[in-house]
Amino acid sequence: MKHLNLLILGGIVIILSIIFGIATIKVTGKYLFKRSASEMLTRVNTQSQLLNISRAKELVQSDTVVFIDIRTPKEFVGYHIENARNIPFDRLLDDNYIDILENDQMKILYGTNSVGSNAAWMVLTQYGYDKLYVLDGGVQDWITQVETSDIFKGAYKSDEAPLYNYSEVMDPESD
Amino acid sequence: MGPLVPLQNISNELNLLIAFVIGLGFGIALEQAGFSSSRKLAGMFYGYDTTVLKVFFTAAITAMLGLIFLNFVGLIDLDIVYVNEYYVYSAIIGGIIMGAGFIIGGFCPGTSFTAAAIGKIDAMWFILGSMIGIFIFGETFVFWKDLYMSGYKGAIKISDVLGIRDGYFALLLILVATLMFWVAEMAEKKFKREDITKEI
Amino acid sequence: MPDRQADIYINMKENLKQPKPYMNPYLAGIVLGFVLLASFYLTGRGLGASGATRSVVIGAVTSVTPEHAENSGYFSKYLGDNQMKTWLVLEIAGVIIGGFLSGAWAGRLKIRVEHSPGISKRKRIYMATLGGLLFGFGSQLGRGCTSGAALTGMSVMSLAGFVTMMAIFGTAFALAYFFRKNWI
Amino acid sequence: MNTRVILSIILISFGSIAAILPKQKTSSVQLNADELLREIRLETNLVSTDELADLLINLDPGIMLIDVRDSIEYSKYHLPGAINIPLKQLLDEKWMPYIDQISKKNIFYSNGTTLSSEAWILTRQLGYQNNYVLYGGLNRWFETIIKPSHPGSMATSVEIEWFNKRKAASMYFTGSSNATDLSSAPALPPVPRKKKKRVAGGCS
Repeated sequence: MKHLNLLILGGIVIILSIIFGIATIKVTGKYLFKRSASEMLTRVNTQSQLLNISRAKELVQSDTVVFIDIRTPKEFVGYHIENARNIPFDRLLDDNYIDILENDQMKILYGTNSVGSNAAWMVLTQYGYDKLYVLDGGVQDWITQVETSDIFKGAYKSDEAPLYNYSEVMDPESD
Repeated sequence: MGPLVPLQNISNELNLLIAFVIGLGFGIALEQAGFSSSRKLAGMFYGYDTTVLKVFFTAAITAMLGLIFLNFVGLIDLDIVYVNEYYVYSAIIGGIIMGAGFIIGGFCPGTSFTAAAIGKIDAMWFILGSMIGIFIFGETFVFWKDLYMSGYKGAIKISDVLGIRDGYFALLLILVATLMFWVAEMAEKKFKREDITKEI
Repeated sequence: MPDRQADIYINMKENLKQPKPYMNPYLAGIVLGFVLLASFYLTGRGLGASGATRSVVIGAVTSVTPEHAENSGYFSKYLGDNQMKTWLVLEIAGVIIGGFLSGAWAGRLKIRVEHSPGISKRKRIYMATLGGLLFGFGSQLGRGCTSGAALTGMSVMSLAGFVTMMAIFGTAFALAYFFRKNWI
Repeated sequence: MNTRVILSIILISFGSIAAILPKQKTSSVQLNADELLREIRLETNLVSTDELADLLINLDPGIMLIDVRDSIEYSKYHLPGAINIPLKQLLDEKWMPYIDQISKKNIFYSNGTTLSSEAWILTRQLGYQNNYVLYGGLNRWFETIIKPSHPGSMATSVEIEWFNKRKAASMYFTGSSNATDLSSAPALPPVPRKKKKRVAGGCS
């Protein structure tokens, strides 16, 4: 019995050694960031990546602009902006799409709203891609602003626009 | 890159299956170690059987080293692994109450389940008792709430407190543990009780 | 020679009745450590036990008086869709089946109350219930029991794990003298 | 040799290897675009307004609200107990003890989700953790918690329940007595600039 224990112990040690052996084969880093956080912060502060819908509408027919839909393929099939290409958000960095992203054209990312596409913009810019823009408001606002007839057109509101006068709601007696 | 469940989008059903399989391993390890016997567990505190100490520290050290190596290989992201949050007073007072429960009841929750599985009636009563204990805690939570929440220190690691690297701390713990194993085996010889060790 | 053969035969019969010996504690510790490591690698969390008991308690309370569970400051924190389908409950189901299989393999299955000759069965059961009560209470206050807080906490080098572990074993050692009749 | 001696030798040698292994790579080095993308997709960084309401009502000591809007907007209105770190100054040295720390769960918020998630991505790129984003920001906070709208007569019992819960929370936050002592200026976090952990699940 004692010898059996020693045998098992030895086996475990060998397994651990093999694991340690693999440890020395270091996986080289892929997808490393190419822009630093402070560089990103200056870009974020200008908010110049946000493209409003009326500007984007003018660019739809242009050959030098490509729209990138980051929603799921199912949503893409359901509705998408004319001539848009589909790159689902979780596969942004796939090799299949490199040709679209590395292209020198102006690229406009859009999603359901601008939150997801803005995140996509940040990841791709950190990773080193250029000439990327975000459609402010996303498909939701695109439909109300562009596709629907004039009667349904709502006033455009950016994601960061306050919907309420917060302090007044909290303290109605103040004025 | 692990841990797999939070990082690789594993479905809930598979996660529960993993839970079951890990539980199987846990149960077999506990039973094989002899933790299904309350007298073997309590032997720790009288020196006649120090299995608890040996198993407990060997397991913790094995897992600790395993985590360090897996992290080095890049197989596991230690920042996602759960680290218990430290609430000073509830940890100490809870620990003291559990210690009293351990010496009186002779089990801890995990071992009571394996003991009940092989037909120990006292273990079944222990489980019933712990259910009552949890129920009492839940019902009287208003009285303990302040204590439960006080002294929050965050999910803090002992190596951070000591200001040393994880690896150094692991080595330190191993040295302490080997010393304790040696003392434990001496104690087992000194306090040996044939009559008890044959029964359990 | 025949005598010796008979001896061996008798020994074999004895061996069949005797349960198999326990695993070497160090080896058992390594096996347990690997189970724990597998749990970390697969799920990012360690092992636990008292959480499953709590799920059962909450499930019971909810089925009797749902409003009460909802209003309870503590139980309401853990109310989910199905208390019996949580990670820890499944894990403990595995523990019970694993313990049973291992006990069956080693020939340790036997319905009995294990107690020292110093105390009666009845007293042992009282003690076990009282111990369980304290352990259940303490595990909720201390956010985990020996497996969840102490063992798992130690292997991720959590300060909370070490403090809980030392509090448990320190108290048990300190009180050992008063309960020696129960165990020796 | 007995098992203990062998085990001791093995453990000590492995321990020595563990001790001489290079310092574990911090996430700032390890994190790459692929992993960041996955974290965003899994949405583990999002905190819903209902979760936040629960945390605030329970006076959870483990959270720190960070308003990333500019100081004018902050001075007009901010959530109880929130501190102001305008996004423009996010990476200033003086804010490091707040955004790179181990003791509290930071929740970034702005009017919507854009600015706060930008702040989160920037801190995550640097490898800091313990930071979260209030999904929907103040707009959603007011929509769901402060001025919850009744789900209507066709609502299911679950929806009604949600509404009642939110209504109760709304009473709590608009009641003047609580608002004053909650909004006192929070102190600096006690443990600055250390690596910290993300919670993945409890075992208690």
